[in-house]
Amino acid sequence: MTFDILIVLMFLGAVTAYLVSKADLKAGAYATVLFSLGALVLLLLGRGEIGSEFTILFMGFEVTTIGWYFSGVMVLVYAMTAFFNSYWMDKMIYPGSYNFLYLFSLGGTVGLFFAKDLITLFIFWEIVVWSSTFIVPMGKSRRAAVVYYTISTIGSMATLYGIMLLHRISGTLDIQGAFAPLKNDPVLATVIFFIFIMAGLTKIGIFPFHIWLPLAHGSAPHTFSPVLSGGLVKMGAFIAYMSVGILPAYEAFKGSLTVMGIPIQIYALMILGAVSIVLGTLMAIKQDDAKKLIAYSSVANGGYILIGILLMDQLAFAGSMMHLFNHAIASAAAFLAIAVVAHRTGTTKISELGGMIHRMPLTYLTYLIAIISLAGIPPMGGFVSKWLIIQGLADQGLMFMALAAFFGSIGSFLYVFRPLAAVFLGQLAPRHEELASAPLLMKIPMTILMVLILFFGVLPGWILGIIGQIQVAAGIEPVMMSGNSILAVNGVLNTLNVFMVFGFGFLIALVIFMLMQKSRRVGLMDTYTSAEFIYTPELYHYGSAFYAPFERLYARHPSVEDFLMALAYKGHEAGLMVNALFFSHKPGVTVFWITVIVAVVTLGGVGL
Amino acid sequence: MTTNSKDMRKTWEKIADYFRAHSIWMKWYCTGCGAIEMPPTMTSRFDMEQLGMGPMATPRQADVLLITGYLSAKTLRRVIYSYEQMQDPKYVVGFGSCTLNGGIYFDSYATMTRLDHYLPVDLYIAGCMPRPEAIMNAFDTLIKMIEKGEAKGWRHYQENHDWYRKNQLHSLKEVYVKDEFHE
Amino acid sequence: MINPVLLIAIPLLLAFVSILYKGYRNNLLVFGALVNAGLVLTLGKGEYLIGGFKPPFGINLVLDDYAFLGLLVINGLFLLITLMSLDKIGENATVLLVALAGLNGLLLTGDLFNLFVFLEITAITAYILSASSRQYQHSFNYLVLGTLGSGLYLFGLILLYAVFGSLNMADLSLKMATADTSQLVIPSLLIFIGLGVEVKILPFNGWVRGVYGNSDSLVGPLFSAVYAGAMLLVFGRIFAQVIPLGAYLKTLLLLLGALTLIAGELAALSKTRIREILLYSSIGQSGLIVTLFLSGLVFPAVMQLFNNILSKAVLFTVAGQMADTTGTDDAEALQGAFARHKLAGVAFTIAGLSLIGMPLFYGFVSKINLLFGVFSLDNYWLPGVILLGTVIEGTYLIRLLVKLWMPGEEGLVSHESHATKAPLEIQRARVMGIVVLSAVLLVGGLMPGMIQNNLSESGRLLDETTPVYLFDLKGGQ
Amino acid sequence: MNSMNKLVEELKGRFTLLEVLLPDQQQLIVDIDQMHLHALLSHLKATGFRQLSLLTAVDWIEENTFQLVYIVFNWDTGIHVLVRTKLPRDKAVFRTITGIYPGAQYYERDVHEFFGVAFEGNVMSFKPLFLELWDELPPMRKDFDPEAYSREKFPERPYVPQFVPKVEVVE
Amino acid sequence: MNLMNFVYAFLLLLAAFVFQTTLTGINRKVVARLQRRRGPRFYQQFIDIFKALSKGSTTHGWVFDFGVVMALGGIMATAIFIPFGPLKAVPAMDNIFIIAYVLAVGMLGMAMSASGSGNPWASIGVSRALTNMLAYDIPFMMVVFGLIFAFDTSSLSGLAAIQREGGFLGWHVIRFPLGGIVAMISLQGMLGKKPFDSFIAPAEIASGPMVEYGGRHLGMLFLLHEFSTFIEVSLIVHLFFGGGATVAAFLVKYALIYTFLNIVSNVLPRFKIDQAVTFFYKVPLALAVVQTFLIIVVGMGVA
Repeated sequence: MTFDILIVLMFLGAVTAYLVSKADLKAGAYATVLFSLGALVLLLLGRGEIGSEFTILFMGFEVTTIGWYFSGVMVLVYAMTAFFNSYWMDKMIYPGSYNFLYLFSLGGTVGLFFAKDLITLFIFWEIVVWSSTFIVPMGKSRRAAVVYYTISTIGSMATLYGIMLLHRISGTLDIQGAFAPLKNDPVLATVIFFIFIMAGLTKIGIFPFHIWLPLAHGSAPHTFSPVLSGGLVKMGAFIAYMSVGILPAYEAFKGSLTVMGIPIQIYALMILGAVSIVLGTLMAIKQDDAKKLIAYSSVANGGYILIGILLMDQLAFAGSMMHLFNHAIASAAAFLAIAVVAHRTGTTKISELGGMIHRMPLTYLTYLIAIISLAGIPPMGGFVSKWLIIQGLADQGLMFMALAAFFGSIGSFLYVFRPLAAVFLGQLAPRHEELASAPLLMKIPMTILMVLILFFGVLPGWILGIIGQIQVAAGIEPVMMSGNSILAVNGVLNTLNVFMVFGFGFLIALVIFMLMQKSRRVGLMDTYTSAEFIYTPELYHYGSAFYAPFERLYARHPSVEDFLMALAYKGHEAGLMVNALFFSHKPGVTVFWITVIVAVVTLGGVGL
Repeated sequence: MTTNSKDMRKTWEKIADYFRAHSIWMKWYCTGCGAIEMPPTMTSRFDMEQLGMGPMATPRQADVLLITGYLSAKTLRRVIYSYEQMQDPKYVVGFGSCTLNGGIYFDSYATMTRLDHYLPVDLYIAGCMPRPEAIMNAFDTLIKMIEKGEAKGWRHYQENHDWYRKNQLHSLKEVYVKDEFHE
Repeated sequence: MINPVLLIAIPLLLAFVSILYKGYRNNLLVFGALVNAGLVLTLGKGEYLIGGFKPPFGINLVLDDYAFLGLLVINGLFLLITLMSLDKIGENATVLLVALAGLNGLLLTGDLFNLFVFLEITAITAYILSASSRQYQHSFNYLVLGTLGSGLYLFGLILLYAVFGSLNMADLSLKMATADTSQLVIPSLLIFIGLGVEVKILPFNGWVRGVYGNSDSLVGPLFSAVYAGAMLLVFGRIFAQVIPLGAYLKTLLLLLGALTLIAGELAALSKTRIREILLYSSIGQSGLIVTLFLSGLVFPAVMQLFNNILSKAVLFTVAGQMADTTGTDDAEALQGAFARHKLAGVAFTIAGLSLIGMPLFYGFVSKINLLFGVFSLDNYWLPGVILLGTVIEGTYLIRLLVKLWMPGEEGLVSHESHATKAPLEIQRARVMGIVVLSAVLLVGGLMPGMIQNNLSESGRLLDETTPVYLFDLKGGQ
Repeated sequence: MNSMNKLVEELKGRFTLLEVLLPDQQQLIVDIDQMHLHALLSHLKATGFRQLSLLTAVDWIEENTFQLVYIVFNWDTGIHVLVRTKLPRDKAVFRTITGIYPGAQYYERDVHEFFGVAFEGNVMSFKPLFLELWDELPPMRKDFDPEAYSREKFPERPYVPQFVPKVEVVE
Repeated sequence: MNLMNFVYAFLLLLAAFVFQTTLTGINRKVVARLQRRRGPRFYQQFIDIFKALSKGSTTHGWVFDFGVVMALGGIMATAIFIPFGPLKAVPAMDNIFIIAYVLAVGMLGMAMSASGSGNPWASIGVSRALTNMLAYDIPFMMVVFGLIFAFDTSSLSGLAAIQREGGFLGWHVIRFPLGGIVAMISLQGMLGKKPFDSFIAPAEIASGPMVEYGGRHLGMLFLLHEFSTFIEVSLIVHLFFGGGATVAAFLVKYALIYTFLNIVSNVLPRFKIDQAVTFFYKVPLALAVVQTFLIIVVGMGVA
């Protein structure tokens, strides 16, 4: 019962937020906070009603565990980011409609995960697409919104074609029922598999369709990028799950050629996932804008999630499901930290910032814990999910996927560290001397996210329990947990032990540190400069071209972006050609074409 | 160098001094012609590493500052800046007659004539430039001094810092200068 | 029962009266439109004879669900558009009245030759109205092509009459069903070309760019919504009910329609002037509707038609108004125009999104319906083309909407100060008009069942066998 | 040797040279009045003396003059020409030659710092080059006594005999 | 994880520290003898560490201190996971991936505090260290991945036990020679030994990340270096040289490998960082991929 209230509440919330912000903008922003928190509470309360069905207007819904999990992640990200809206009210051109669209897209995402039939799924999918399309341009670039919309609509139209084809074959639109008959028809299953997953690929930002991610996340309003990268990317994962979990991919492709034990169709997509990991990492290392950097890291992590979901086995699937959650809160926390920096200094360019830790220590801590989880370093959550994915890969012996996974995880140390060193540490420029730290309302979500990342890093039991239920529902054996250690085929991970041992080590180091004399506090400029006297902190901060020697190695890399832009321009030229051929202002041209048509029909029509 | 007979150091200090004596890292600031004497003392014939000594890249990590030659005003400013960047129990060893009394440049308008006027020098090595044997002997003496706790130049610098500072300003007008190349 | 011929007679009568009393022209026009709109609601279905002659010889008016639906929308739109742009009418009131008569005639007539007469009447009023934009070269171009088209239509008509001896649609459809299709190739092709010109099928729509491109806020919506709607409905009646097409000719015409769709969308992609984008979009949409009629999916075609003309009415009104007041309709120059006209902007956005087929709007319901229909015919390439068309259409419309809403160069956060300084103002009446239209679209999208139910008996359009997807959306039918 | 003679003849023809010396095979010393110096230097540059090897000054305190010495070198013929001119010592002002030899900028700065000769037209020449915070007389002038400066600025170590270690003589 | 484990852990740390530091001292003597000079006393390394710890030091803020403590804590935690020959301080926690990633905690801690010192040389050093890690870690992980797939266990002691069954011939360095070579080269990179130590180049960037550490911080970093050497070398010993049936056997193998590597590193010049990356992505990566391919697809050497 609570879930239809939830969805309706969201859309009503959107309208009320709009009306309230008519009166006072700040109040409107706080309304978004209230409604998203309300949604979170409703979701947690409705935990027991998994399996119930309900309908709104003309759309049918069904609450499944995976739907509940996905919408839980989504609403959490929305709720945490909503706290930041009130600070951007004066910086946006249409703040009232921003609040409206914010809650509107939240309603869309939640509805999507509970859809019972494919048309409802598609309706809510499109709602999210067009509502987020109108938020992105409120940021720095209009082109980003158009590219974002084009690629999303390519994906969703392909999926719509898939839905219609499914309906034509199986006669029903119900999600569970529609995919059933594909089991014994591999050729058709392959076609539908590739068409239906398109929307997922475009939303996760897998290799050929990733170009919108840096554009949209990089230039969206600072308070919407966390939602874009933390939340909306997960919708794609839901579609990817549907096209592998609900569509019986593994049974349908039993007959087809297998590579390393994986059907060729699924392996092809896994290669795309691997390529997007490598590409995302390499491009992220290069970026100078912190937000673009984290956007590319979302591409890389999207690759992890896709590979995990496609494997549909005990470990990698559980790993990707948990990585979904970890990446959502970690990249949301990272984006929020960057948003605080942008709120205070007005820029997110890494080379223009430095020494932020001295002005906003809590933001620094949030960013530190977020990137530890993003990079998959214990004791944070990211480590558990990456460990599971790698164990899954090792179990099946997929070496090339493993190569990309290793490159991605080690590479992530590089690109997560770049903003840490160049934005938060290093020299503080005089112009940033008197910056205030993060306002109170921003501190709340950051602390909550920090606690969550740390908690689920040390005690992932609760999350893995839910994921186990999802796996049982999807028909694969769930990931085993005994006490607090996760049992994988070839290894055991006890996150509590890891944390305790890490604490023990930290304790010994602290004792060693405390034993010695107190050390003398020295200013940041008093460092070894081979005895030269330097007085300008800005020049003395190493922020730009952080990995120059490494970037030089792949400076001239082929970019799919130019290829797709060229393709778009070809469309533009085709339009001009059509214009020239048929729409000249001389009637003679039209007469000429009439004679051609008549000739074609009469001569050709003889045989009719 | 006054040697006080009774030993006021605590036992812990004694142990620490034993370690400090047998592992001295040097910041060899090649200020003058003496620097060329350092390689022979490090390489196979004399090998100062057997005394536990080795070169270190930055003053932060170093214990002993070797002034290996004449000091012009500009160089002295940098030497003082480096000296202050070194960590406590630090020692200074002056090589050659230029650090003692200005050597052959005693009458130059730019060269210092008495190093310990500006920095607390624990040990001077006479010679224009001392050969590796003399340097090894000096290091041996330095080790014995540290062991006995006599190398307290750094404490002397801390206690009458203003005296040293007055002398430095008298000769150099300013220690921390701004030069056009770093604006 | 009131005879529907009044729908044609009253406007003609008022037209002549308005010539006599020049002062009251506009009031007469409004009165005529009001009467027509009111009259349509009271009509009963059935067949009406004119002058007492039996059908095969005399002319009869057929008022079935299809015609009723058409009349309702066309008259409603005509009334709304005239009310919106009263200040732009000038001395065209009489012409508009005649046009109203012609349009109603087109939808009602059951006789092909009578259809030709009304076609000529409407075409003439169109030529006169297109001249109001002072671009006489385009009007001349439109005149030449229009007459050529109706000439070919007449020629096709003559061939039919020579072969079957009758011009009554119902009678002809019975005879044609049994006739040898090879005989029908030439006449059906000629009729297709004749109507193709008016219905803006690709090779025959050379005139569209000039006429639509320079229309003001009265002529624009009138042409793109009312005229286009009527012509498409006539096309639908002939090619879905009357003329059975041979397999070869049908695929060729389908290809032509699909080509129109893709060409229209691509051309729109390459344009920056708002009205040019919209005119190519309407070409693309009419290509889509023609293919649906040709493949026999009448009900989805009609739904898509209404979606198209309702949104085009809104879009062209706003575009025309922009061009009239600011002198330019280039999207770049008008960036951020909606910053100060939020209500008009919202209506424009709703119309645009409905045109693309976004959920919560009527366009979505019609898109899903037509896709179901096309898939039911086991035709797998056409939906591909349609969806590709939707993608392209979505791109350029979103690009236009984003440009008009959020001003500012790349790399700068968009702000009101970057908005265009052009003196754009949209009158109260127009804003009310487009808000009503967009409300219809929004309601149609939210409650598709409601529209379906009261039109349900019209769902059995033209009593032909193709299953109509009433698509009550309750989890699929 | 003939190229040297040709050069000397040519220079004599063009300019009124105060003195011409041939101290070595490939070297030529030319004295000229300060007014014609620039003309001579630009002529030499045009005829292949591309490099200005040195610009320095000599302090003739008795004659109360500064003598500026320009050494230019011709890479093709390998000939050094040493152009000298005299300046009054008390108001030592001269025009810069950076127009002819851009490289002279730092030489002029050096000469200004150590001798006090001002070079108009080369704004850089008034900035300090080597000596930091120097506010005494330019040190290279003969009327500056470095030893006195050193004794005043840098305190001496008093010479105390006991500093000499007693050496026991061992039979 | 009861109290006894913590006591074992502390003893393991102590043993590792003492053993590794003496070994370093001996190696400094070996290197000296290579250069035909006497070289320091074998316990010189102890003296150096305790001297550094006894000195005072300067700090640049709380992140500078916190980073060093976190780094040393992380590295000590990793060392606790490593089985000391047959003895394991913490049961069932010697999973290779856990060790690889907990090692990263130490690296991140040091990198964070180095950048926190404000000295650009430290940041340059750190960026080189991370690039270096990206270079040497990928081939190593590939080979390890092959081993895990082959023997279905990713625990060090498990793999060591499997090798010991076949006696000397059972060692992975014999059964998977290519993997052994790659591991040795990657170990060279891990330890930051001569060819791949561009990130602590004394002359070029004033010893990179270590530029601002003096006295106590420097002492802790020396400890960190000792422990990380212990971790990395014992990782290779367990994976490729059959671990240790007894502690003595383990320590002997460990000493031999470490000294061999030290000798090799002393005759090699120093790579520029992009040369190191291109080197690692040419030969070792190719070898690793071939080796893994052989293991997984062909199954050679696994039987």
